[in-house]
Amino acid sequence: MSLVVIALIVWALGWSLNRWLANGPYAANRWTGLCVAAVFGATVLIMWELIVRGLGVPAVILPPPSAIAAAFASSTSILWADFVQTILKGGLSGYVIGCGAGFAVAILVDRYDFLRRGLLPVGNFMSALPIVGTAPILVMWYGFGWQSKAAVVVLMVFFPMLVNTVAGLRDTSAMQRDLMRTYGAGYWPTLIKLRLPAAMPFIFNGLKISTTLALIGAIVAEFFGSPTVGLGFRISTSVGQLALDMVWAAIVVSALAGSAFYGAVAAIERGVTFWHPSQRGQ
Amino acid sequence: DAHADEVRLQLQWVTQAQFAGYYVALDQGFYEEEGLDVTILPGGPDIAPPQVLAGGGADVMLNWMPSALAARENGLPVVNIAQPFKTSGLMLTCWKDTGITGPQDFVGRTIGVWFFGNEYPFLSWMSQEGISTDGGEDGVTVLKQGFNVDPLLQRQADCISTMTYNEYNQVLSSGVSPDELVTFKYEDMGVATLEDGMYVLEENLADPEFEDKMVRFVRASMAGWKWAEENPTEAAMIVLDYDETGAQTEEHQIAMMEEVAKLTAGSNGALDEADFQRTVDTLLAGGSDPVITAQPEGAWTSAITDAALN
Amino acid sequence: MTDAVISAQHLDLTFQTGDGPVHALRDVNLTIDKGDFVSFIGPSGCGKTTFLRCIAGLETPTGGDLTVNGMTPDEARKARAYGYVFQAAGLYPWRTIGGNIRLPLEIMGFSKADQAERVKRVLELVDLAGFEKKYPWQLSGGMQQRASIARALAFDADILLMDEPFGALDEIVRDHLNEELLKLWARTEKTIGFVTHSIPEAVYLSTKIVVMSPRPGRITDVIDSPLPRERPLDIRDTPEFIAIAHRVREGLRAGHQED
Amino acid sequence: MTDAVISAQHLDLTFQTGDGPVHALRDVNLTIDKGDFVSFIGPSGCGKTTFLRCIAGLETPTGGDLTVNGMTPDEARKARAYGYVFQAAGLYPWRTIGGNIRLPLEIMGFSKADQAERVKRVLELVDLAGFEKKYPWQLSGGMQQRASIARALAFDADILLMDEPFGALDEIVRDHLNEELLKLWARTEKTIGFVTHSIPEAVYLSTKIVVMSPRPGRITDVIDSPLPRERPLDIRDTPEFIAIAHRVREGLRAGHQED
Amino acid sequence: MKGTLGPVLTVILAILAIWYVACVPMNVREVLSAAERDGAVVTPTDPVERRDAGAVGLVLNNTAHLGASWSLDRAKLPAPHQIAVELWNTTVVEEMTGRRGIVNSGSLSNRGLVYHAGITLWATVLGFVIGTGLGILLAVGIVHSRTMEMSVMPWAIVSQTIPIVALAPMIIVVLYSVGLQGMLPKAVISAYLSFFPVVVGMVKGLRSPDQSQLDLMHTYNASKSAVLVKLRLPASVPYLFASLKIGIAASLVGAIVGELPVQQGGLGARMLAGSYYGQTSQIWAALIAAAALAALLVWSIGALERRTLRRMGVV
Ligand SMILES: Nc1ncnc2c1ncn2[C@@H]1O[C@H](COP(=O)(O)OP(=O)(O)OP(=O)(O)O)[C@@H](O)[C@H]1O
Ligand SMILES: Nc1ncnc2c1ncn2[C@@H]1O[C@H](COP(=O)(O)OP(=O)(O)OP(=O)(O)O)[C@@H](O)[C@H]1O
Ligand SMILES: Cc1ncc(C[n+]2csc(CCO)c2C)c(N)n1
Ligand SMILES: [Mg+2]
Ligand SMILES: [Mg+2]
Repeated sequence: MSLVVIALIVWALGWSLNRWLANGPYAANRWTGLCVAAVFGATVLIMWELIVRGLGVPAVILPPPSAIAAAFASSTSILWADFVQTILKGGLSGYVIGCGAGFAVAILVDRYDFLRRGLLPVGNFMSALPIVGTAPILVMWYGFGWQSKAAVVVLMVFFPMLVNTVAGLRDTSAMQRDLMRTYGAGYWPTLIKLRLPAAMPFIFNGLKISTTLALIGAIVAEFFGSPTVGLGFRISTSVGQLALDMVWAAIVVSALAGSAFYGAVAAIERGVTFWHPSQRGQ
Repeated sequence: DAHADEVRLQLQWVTQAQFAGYYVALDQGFYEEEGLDVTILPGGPDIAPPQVLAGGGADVMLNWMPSALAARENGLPVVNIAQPFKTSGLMLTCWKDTGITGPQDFVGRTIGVWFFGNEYPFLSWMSQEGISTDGGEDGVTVLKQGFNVDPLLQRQADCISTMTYNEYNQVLSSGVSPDELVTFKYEDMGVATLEDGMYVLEENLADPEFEDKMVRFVRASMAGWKWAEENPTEAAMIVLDYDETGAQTEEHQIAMMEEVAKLTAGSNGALDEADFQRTVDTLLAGGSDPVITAQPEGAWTSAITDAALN
Repeated sequence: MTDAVISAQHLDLTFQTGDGPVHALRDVNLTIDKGDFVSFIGPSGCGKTTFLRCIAGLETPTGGDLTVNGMTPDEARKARAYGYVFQAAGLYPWRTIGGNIRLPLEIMGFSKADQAERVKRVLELVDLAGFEKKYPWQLSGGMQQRASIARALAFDADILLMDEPFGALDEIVRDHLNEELLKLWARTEKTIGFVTHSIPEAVYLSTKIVVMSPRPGRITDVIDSPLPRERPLDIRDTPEFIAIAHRVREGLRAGHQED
Repeated sequence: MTDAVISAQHLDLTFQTGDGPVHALRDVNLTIDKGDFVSFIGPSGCGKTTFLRCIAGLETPTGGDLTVNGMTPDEARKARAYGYVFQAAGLYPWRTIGGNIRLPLEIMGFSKADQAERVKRVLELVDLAGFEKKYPWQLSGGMQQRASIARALAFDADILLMDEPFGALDEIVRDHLNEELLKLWARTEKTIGFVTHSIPEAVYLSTKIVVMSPRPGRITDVIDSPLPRERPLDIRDTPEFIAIAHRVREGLRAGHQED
Repeated sequence: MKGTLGPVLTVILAILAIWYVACVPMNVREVLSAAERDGAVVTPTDPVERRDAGAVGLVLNNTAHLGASWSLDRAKLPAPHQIAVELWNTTVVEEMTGRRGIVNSGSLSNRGLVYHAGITLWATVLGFVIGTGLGILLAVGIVHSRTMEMSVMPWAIVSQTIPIVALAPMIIVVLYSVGLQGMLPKAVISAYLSFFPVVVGMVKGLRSPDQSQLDLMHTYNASKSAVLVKLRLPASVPYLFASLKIGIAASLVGAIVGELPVQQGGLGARMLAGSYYGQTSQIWAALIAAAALAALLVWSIGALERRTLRRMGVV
């Protein structure tokens, strides 16, 4: 019980430190944001550790962070193989194919208004198909390997990408389009010189949403059949073996990979859409 | 009545005739007669009964012994209090046209296996046969099999795990004739492990009140099983009544009940020490990567069944 | 009418909208000669923009005749007969100032060398040499507007159409740009169509002031300016200037009172 | 200085920004008497808005003294000493015109009956009676701006601060609103601080014109207008008017040339 | 809305046509195996060879034996009409004639989709309400406290990379252990999924008033709560609804995911049962029911949005 009290004290300390950081003299510093988030994260971890120990929560229900860290450290090679299988093979290839297809179809849909009016509502309906239903079907179609995971990811990211790109391609002001018309510019110059650049913020929005979807899709699809490697396989098998520390280690891998993936796309976005007001602010 | 003792039973799979005994006991009032108010919690994919037990979500769970013993080694002291299933229903089912005739032919093949704590019998078997399961050229490629027999039908695997009472029937009912298949029952291969035992937490057993409750529970459950063996059709219908998903079919459940009856037939609920030892030996024989590393102590008790059955 | 660069006869335009038709232009007759600087002034919604867009071939009249350089406006547009400057600078933010000015040149297929040369020349013309590599948002509003004029000048069309190009700028900057625009006009001898809300601006710049009134949009007065072509800024305090301004204001007020 | 409603002495304000400090106001000295109509004019970025915001207690000066009704600006703000009108009407689109005018009254805790009475009165004052139930988007820009003035008048502060209230409107509507504003000022005898970009507007409205220049923002000229309080619109064509306008323009130009 | 009906119908017809055609190669191996069992001679005769042969090649070599492509029981890809029949049977027919149908038993049949859609719907709505409520509260906190924003916001983003869907079974077991059963565990997963879009949208919405709108409040010396009630909340309504539409769809996914491990009814359980018994048309029917439910929910939010915005006068 005393551990729980300590946990509450840690919380109070962490929070007041953050208050000071966020509102004090260093508030404007670039690194303060990172610090505050790190302090918050550390506080939560310490509290977790203390409360789990203090209340004697069984390790098969919720292991303490120290045990998770230990499991992570001692199984790096297994987790690396899982990472390669799920994220690189399943997730990334699906992401590339799905986003690419979404983009290409968006261009088509944008070109032919008939398609836009016909495809978008139907696509909207189909995007509501939950993956937990489609994943078993795709595993049946594409086998147990990473291909079926990629297929699930393709299905998940296709529509967000399509919708965002279509919205982006239409996000030019009448004046910007008229300017092109005063030059007597046809479809392709207008697309390449105006609409695509203008669509970039939307396209990247789609790409960013798709990162987390890709990750989740690839992992969840492994629940419906997989080879004996992969983050989803690891999570589900380790739950069955009551190796909860390993489950959480796999979750950490997925969170790290997801954050890195998201961060990478966001970094590219900053490079490509440097001109957009939302990027200029920072 | 209001004074009935509550017992929550965690199944290890969805409501089906595999668990007919318990539903019959519930439906026919056997539990009530013992003064028990029993709640049956259906399981499902990725629900780990030991975890539910550990979290206090259930009082008794059904589990395969390899999984239970592994949980014990992982620091969750579960104890077998009764073993209604005498015989193992687990087998590998292969296409005959792949040319597989025995375990020696598995090398280079793709085999579907249930994981989630159910992989231990297969891994033990393979290591006894000296076949690697790491997917190399000289070993078998293992797939984490989903919940159905599609991998076999789609020929994504050469062999898959099936239960005599369930998945095998599903293969047949999809139009495949038994002649097209080769089956390897773990029972016949000498690597059978005990399935569907009742387990409780060791610490709970220390409480005489709990122990008494379990005695009554096991007694009523076994009565349910015997009733089910004698009236398979009615038992199947009872199971159907309790199936909330409405997914089960009459025909399939009756067939399942008939097969399950064969597995429970040899048991009055008491665990046969020889069966236990055979299971443990199989698991210990796991070669480089045994499922359990030491002879388990106190992993089962006859106290409950002794009290229940006299 | 030998010199008529733009000629409108009985021009009519009705927009079909959800709330029924909007009669934006009615029976508009106007001739603009080569080298003219014509301002269009009128209250909001009187059809100034619409008329300019008709000339540019961006809007199709529903009645009457309109020729630009003797062609239909659409042909003229495809022949790249004019440069168009919008109210807001409307520079593409992902392109540098240089890149923005290069945009029409790329589309029209000028050679790389020619492009560079023209960009340099028009940047000097609008006094923005040295800003080629900057992005639009790094420049003040006035500089952006100059860049957009440069963009319209880069491919050397004979006609320059400007729709309230200085509407968003403050008076001082506006004065300055007006002066510059006059110089540029003198140097290049282009024909300019210029939409504005500001009476002093219209009077200061134009050789011809077209006063319009709304609902439906039509021309109520066309004033040929007696002011000399050479105009220092303080010409605005002269009686001639004030007299013209007065006439314009009266014309506007008359149009306004009707509704 | 008995009547000074607003008094600034050696006012200084420096913003700390990412790109280093911006000196927005330097050594600003000004006294505004009760009943004055004071216009602030100057090029973009000269600190007009900043000065008005200082008076309103929305910005804190980094040096010098500033009193409003003898209090600090912040005290004056809390005492609800002034009404503030922003450049855009800034009506809340989810409230009707009446609801928008009621907003300050709700916040300041006026009784329901009092609220209704005041809304009615100010709507009449700005000539919008009958529009209470309309939503802002159902009104023209000029009407919206009048509503926003009504909102600032509703709680009857003695001071009215207006930051380019008519900047977004066209000249004719603007003329009209200027006339109305003068009448309102005459009727209510409020003290008005008014920011504008337009020389004619400043000259037409004010009893005192404050000319400012940028980098750092300071006052370069304060002109006490000799024009009578009663001003028809065509006073703008009189020589006195033109003379003042000229002086203002020169003041502005001087400030501009420096940089 | 105007002018979409024609194109939508066209697209649907095109999809159906492609679907029917696709059934042939997708199902060709099962079709040929069945034909072979019935005594037909198919090429190649060896099923292992067939496994490795291309589907199109098989179709072309066995054109005479493809009749069963659209009527297989365990089709890899069931034909649209098979799904339609399944939908019809598990809704209308089951309720009208089934032993447990509403006609014979007075309550909805657990073999019918309506019953399961209902179960899923309630968990969805409950989770959605919880998630939305918490999301709005957190957004209000974030907007008012810099500390909260800087501490919580980055982790809220990281939390979205955790495959919560994969953890659903564990979460449910953990909730079991604190005594939560039935609808609530599903609702918790729903809430988790719908929470994030609401936070993001509401933070944006609560911050959407521009400086002059805030300054106006400041000139009235308005309290924080007055600013929240009279300015920030009304201004955030359009953002809220945009997030709610995403949130309710996410909520539905959460409920379905929560139903997988606990086979106690709901569309999720239905899908899994379909998969478990190889009843592909049952999966498809449940999938379509889920998508229709999602469409209905999003539409309802949209209708609510239109009504609210109209009441607020914002067109
Ligand atoms: N694309 C359009 N569809 C329907 N109505 C239009 C369209 N464009 C303009 N209008 C209407 O036509 C009339 C004239 O518009 P126009 O933009 O030409 O006015 P303007 O004189 O340029 O006004 P402003 O000074 O405000 O720019 C207005 O009533 C306007 O609402
Ligand atoms: N909050 C702020 N932070 C930093 N700099 C500011 C801030 N507000 C204004 N400034 C700077 O202070 C100077 C004066 O700005 P201010 O808005 O008062 O000018 P203004 O005269 O109102 O201009 P405009 O006519 O364009 O409205 C400008 O250089 C502006 O960029
Ligand atoms: C995820 C998961 N996969 C397999 C099993 C193994 N299993 C134990 S009993 C049973 C039913 C057989 O008809 C099955 C499949 C499980 N429990 N959970
Ligand atoms: Mg216009
Ligand atoms: Mg300003």
